[in-house]
Amino acid sequence: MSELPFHIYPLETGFHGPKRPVANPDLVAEYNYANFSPFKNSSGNTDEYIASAAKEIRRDIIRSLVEAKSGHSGGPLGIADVMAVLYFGGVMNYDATNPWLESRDRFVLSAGHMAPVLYATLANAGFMKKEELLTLRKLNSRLQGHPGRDMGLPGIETSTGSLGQGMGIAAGMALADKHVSKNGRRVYCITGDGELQEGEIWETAMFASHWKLDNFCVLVDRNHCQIDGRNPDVMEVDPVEDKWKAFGFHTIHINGHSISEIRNAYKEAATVKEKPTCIIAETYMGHPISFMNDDYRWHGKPPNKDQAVLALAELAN
Amino acid sequence: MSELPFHIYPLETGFHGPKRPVANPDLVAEYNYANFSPFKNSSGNTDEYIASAAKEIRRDIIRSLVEAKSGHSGGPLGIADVMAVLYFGGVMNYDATNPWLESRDRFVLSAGHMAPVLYATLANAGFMKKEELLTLRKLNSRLQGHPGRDMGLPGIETSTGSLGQGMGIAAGMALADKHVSKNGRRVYCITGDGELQEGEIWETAMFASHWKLDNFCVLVDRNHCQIDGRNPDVMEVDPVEDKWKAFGFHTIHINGHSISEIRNAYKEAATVKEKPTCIIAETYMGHPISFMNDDYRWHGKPPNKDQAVLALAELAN
Amino acid sequence: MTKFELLGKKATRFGFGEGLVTLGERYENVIVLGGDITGSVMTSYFQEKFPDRFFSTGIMEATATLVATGLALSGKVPFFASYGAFAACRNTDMLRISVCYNDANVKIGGGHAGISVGPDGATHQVLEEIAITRTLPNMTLIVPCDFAEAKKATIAMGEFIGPAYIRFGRTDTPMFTKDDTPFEIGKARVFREGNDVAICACGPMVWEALVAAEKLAEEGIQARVINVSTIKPLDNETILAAARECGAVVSAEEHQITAGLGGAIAELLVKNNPVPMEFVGVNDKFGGSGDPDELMALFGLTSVTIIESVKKVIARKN
Amino acid sequence: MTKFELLGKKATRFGFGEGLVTLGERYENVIVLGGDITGSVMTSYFQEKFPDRFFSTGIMEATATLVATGLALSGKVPFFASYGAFAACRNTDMLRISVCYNDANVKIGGGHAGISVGPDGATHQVLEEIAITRTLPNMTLIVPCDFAEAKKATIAMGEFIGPAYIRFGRTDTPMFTKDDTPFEIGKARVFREGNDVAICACGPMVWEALVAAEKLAEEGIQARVINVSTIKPLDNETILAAARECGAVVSAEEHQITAGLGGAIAELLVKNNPVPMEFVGVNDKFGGSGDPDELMALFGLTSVTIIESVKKVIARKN
Ligand SMILES: Cc1ncc(C[n+]2csc(CCOP(=O)(O)OP(=O)(O)O)c2C)c(N)n1
Ligand SMILES: Cc1ncc(C[n+]2csc(CCOP(=O)(O)OP(=O)(O)O)c2C)c(N)n1
Ligand SMILES: [Mg+2]
Ligand SMILES: [Mg+2]
Repeated sequence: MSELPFHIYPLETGFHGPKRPVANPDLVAEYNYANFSPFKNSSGNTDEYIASAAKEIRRDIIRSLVEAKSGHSGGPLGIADVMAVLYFGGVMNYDATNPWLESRDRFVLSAGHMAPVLYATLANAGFMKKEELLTLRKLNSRLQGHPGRDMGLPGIETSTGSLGQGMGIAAGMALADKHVSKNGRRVYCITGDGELQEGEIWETAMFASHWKLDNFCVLVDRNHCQIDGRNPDVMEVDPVEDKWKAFGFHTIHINGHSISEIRNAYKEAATVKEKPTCIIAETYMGHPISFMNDDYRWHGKPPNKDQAVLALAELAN
Repeated sequence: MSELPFHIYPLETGFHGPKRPVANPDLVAEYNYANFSPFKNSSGNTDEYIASAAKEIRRDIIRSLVEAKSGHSGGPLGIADVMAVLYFGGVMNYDATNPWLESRDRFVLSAGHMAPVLYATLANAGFMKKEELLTLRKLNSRLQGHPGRDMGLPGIETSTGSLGQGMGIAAGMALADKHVSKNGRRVYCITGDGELQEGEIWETAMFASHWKLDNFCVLVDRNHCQIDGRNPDVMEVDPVEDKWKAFGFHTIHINGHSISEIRNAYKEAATVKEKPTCIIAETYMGHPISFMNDDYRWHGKPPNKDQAVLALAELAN
Repeated sequence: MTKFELLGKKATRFGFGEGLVTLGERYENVIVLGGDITGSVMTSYFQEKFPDRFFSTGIMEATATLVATGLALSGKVPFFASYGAFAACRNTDMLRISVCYNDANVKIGGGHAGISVGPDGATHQVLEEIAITRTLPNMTLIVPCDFAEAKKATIAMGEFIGPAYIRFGRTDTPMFTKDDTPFEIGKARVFREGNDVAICACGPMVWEALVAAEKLAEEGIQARVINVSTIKPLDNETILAAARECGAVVSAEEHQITAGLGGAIAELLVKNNPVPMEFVGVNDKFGGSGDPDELMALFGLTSVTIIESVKKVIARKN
Repeated sequence: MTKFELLGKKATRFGFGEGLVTLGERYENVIVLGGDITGSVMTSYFQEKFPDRFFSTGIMEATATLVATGLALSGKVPFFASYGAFAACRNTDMLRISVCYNDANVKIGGGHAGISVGPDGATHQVLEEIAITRTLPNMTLIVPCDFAEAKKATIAMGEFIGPAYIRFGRTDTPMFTKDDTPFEIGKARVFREGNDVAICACGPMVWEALVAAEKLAEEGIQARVINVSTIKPLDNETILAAARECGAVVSAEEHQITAGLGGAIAELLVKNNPVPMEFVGVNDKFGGSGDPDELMALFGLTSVTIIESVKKVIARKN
């Protein structure tokens, strides 16, 4: 018996015309991107090291968004600490120099609109040149408004952008790893809390616990905000933890801006057997930028030039 | 400010050609349908009276299915006691002689494949001549395989058959009644337990509790069976009650074959404020027919002639 | 016939939003359901004026469609709006069985139509929902050409009884129809006379067609421009008359050419009067990020492509 | 060319089920997802032989499609099958964004196609999914004509890389192709020669077309019968050759005539060689309960209607 051939990564069917966008050279110089060397991924890294990575991720989110002139600020800034732990705290197993390595753990950003934080994290991990961040949302950029697998960007495992879908794809990957390939890979997924209103989230939760996917770890970005307002004003999602418990998940409720709590949560998740884990991370949208923090109106807005200057100043070491 | 005109009931667009099917006259005679007089709907009815109605509903399910030669036996037989209480225990407010009366409570069978029990109940309540039950699933019958509003059958509020949809429609009716018309109408809905695997059930649950639809009462036919087997062998749905609680419902867990427990549950539901209610009714698929009881293989099968004779014998007073 | 002039630019979604307000003022049983992008599909206008008749559903397009069905079956006239990618694709089964099979008086607004959405990229640029909605029995499908028509169409679909879907865009596009420009569900309008070729367009492509026609006139080609703002039911009479009198047709839509407006017209033509036809639209591809104008040019959704197609199809006239 | 004979009757769903088993025997990375109707869409065959590679999803067609996507992105070749009403409509957004935009190697089996489903009624009789799936970029759409072809098509779609959807039926329909009848994705086959008219059919309507052709031959009309078993990508060459040589086309499908196989052919014809065409299919209506033969006759999905349409279209030749 043989294996059917398949071609998965990288896929490069998405280019609409030959020209790729180029980053503004003045900004590349200003941000000193040329001399940047990637952060390391190790469980030995100190919380301070990871916090510094998170700060740099946030700076890059601001830089890419102000240049893009459209896109989502709030969610990406709020989840930066979690992303820093995933990629630089030794949680996820990957090799940025060999991005499609079979043995890599998988990461799926189910809330695809948070793409800027994923791109910034990948750049800071060395999956791409940092200057490419300045092509966000431009024609033919590998950095699409929502992650597009068709652009072949290393580290993008799947297209997302329609809420509620990424988690199901991630569960499918976890199923393949645990019950088919039995390869020990783990699958990490991040969803928004407004995203929990989509029924596919609960279908997938039921599916993942039925199949005992203990290699599957979902983190909910619990910022209590969505586009039209705070969750309870749009559609109440609480009690969030009870829901996940009732759907068979092991749950961990943490402060999503505490590097140590995030690290411990992912450590704990890795030890849970026969159950998938859901980490509910309390965050603030737009954190820690003073004029964005906990304000839903920053869900889908980029900073303008002045706001970017202020934000970057607040993020200076 | 005026009201936009609308035409809702009855809709009669579904007939494919003029001829309506006719019931087999021998059977009409054999079942003595001509002399039948409908059961009454009253909270004063005794449990025995309601039980006798349930038994007659079950007989009619068998009679219509054996004549149809296709259709679902298990679910309909299992939920007959609940249907009898709804229609003959004074729970639902309706007038079979004036079926589209504005003030009527609404009933939605979300698990549309259970249509035979709905038709049998409606006939026993006087919404149609009993002999029409013998036209089930035949060309141009008002008794479609799954409820079809386009056939204009009195008592059919909406088409159902795609699992997970009816409950959302019912919630929309409850929203109209509680928050728009403020008319005091109540909306009753029945779902299957396999149906709980569809995400729209949980979307609707979240929606109904967000809008505090205390005029909305869902009953889950908890027979632990679906087409391919028992729920846990196909897709685990437990802990069912925890799920509904976590989604903001008042829950009542009962024996779905105890007339008194069903009556009390619906009484309790009517008193709950600011929350929708979910009654989890433990039932047996195919109950009480000896060779069907609790056997998932009867989900979608009709009895053959011999089996029908046996079943009707078991259901004789 | 008076020539259409450019009156400025405004997205069709604003016409939808204003139309809802007019309906709300006129009729007490008009209800709006919001899907957490109310400020983007402009149901926010209705929400501000009629908070008691606006209900937030959160992000659950399938259930919002079902709730709308329940409202309709209770005598209300519910509108649910989201991006077309979710208002036509996330809830297709609901549209088919609960809305259309029920023949329920549900109105769906689908925004972010086409690649003119821009930087959000392919996921949000819906190019398939004309095909999806027009194949459903009992469905009425409207694609207004500009702001003013979007407003009229929204009011008309509310006053009309039956399932209906309206498609509108995110980006500001030319305004060229006026308050007195007639609109009627099921009626396609000739916006420019001509007998050499008929350009049947919908949405913002109608303006592109008018621009193309002007340029073609300079070369002595008189193009008839038809605004097919109702795609289902299609105005067979007007389109067949054009086919008969012009002998060639070009369709133009911000949608896959597979099974869209062009497909509807092709079905009509071969069944009644087979004349050569060319299709302007997206050629079986997904969109991508970029700014709207760049994308429209790159995907060939401009007067330039229409002109090329017109010349191609005229050359094919025996 | 050898004449096709009736070899008995068997539903195409059994061919799908057997094809899956063959794939399972050949390839260890073929996976099947069951949606609680496995005994009806015949994924039960695979389940019995390869329980370790069969995963039950319960009743959640949207998520099953997403899980299949995840499996595909992990190097598996997943098949998910349900009734077409749910395998193409309940998960349309998932097919569009997760499967097709991802270009994920996901295979969907859609059963209970058409009104030949019978007594279950309209909800289960899907007549719209050809339109829905063919408008999606990157999608391949196969509609086998009988049991043997369904088996070949299933194996072929497994061995081919890319998103694919196969449509099959519940009710026993004529078997007439043999193990050695060639099948190739993207290739339409001429099943009967003739130059007076071309009947382009898919699914069980191919047999009806062959029956119609025999009757027409008695009246001196030689109809070419083409089995269009791949609707996307369409075999333009074979169909255009038929249009050129026959000068008239009739489409026959157990689907809405709006945007279905007929629509795909109409789009091809007007763009290349506009010839008269007639459509045999369901005319923008929902189905209903009844037994399959009654329904097929009532909805005009028989050789009788094909014969009428052939005469109509021949009369329309220049
Ligand atoms: C299926 C679907 N519906 C609607 C949208 C539009 N949308 C994008 S983000 C968003 C809000 C999501 O809220 P949440 O998950 O809490 O993310 P946050 O606002 O916190 O970043 C919505 C409605 C979408 N992308 N997909
Ligand atoms: C959306 C959808 N998917 C699949 C089906 C096919 N189907 C009909 S009934 C059924 C099983 C439902 O199980 P449950 O709700 O427990 O009903 P029961 O078997 O107990 O009668 C399925 C899968 C359907 N009708 N709708
Ligand atoms: Mg949020
Ligand atoms: Mg059950």
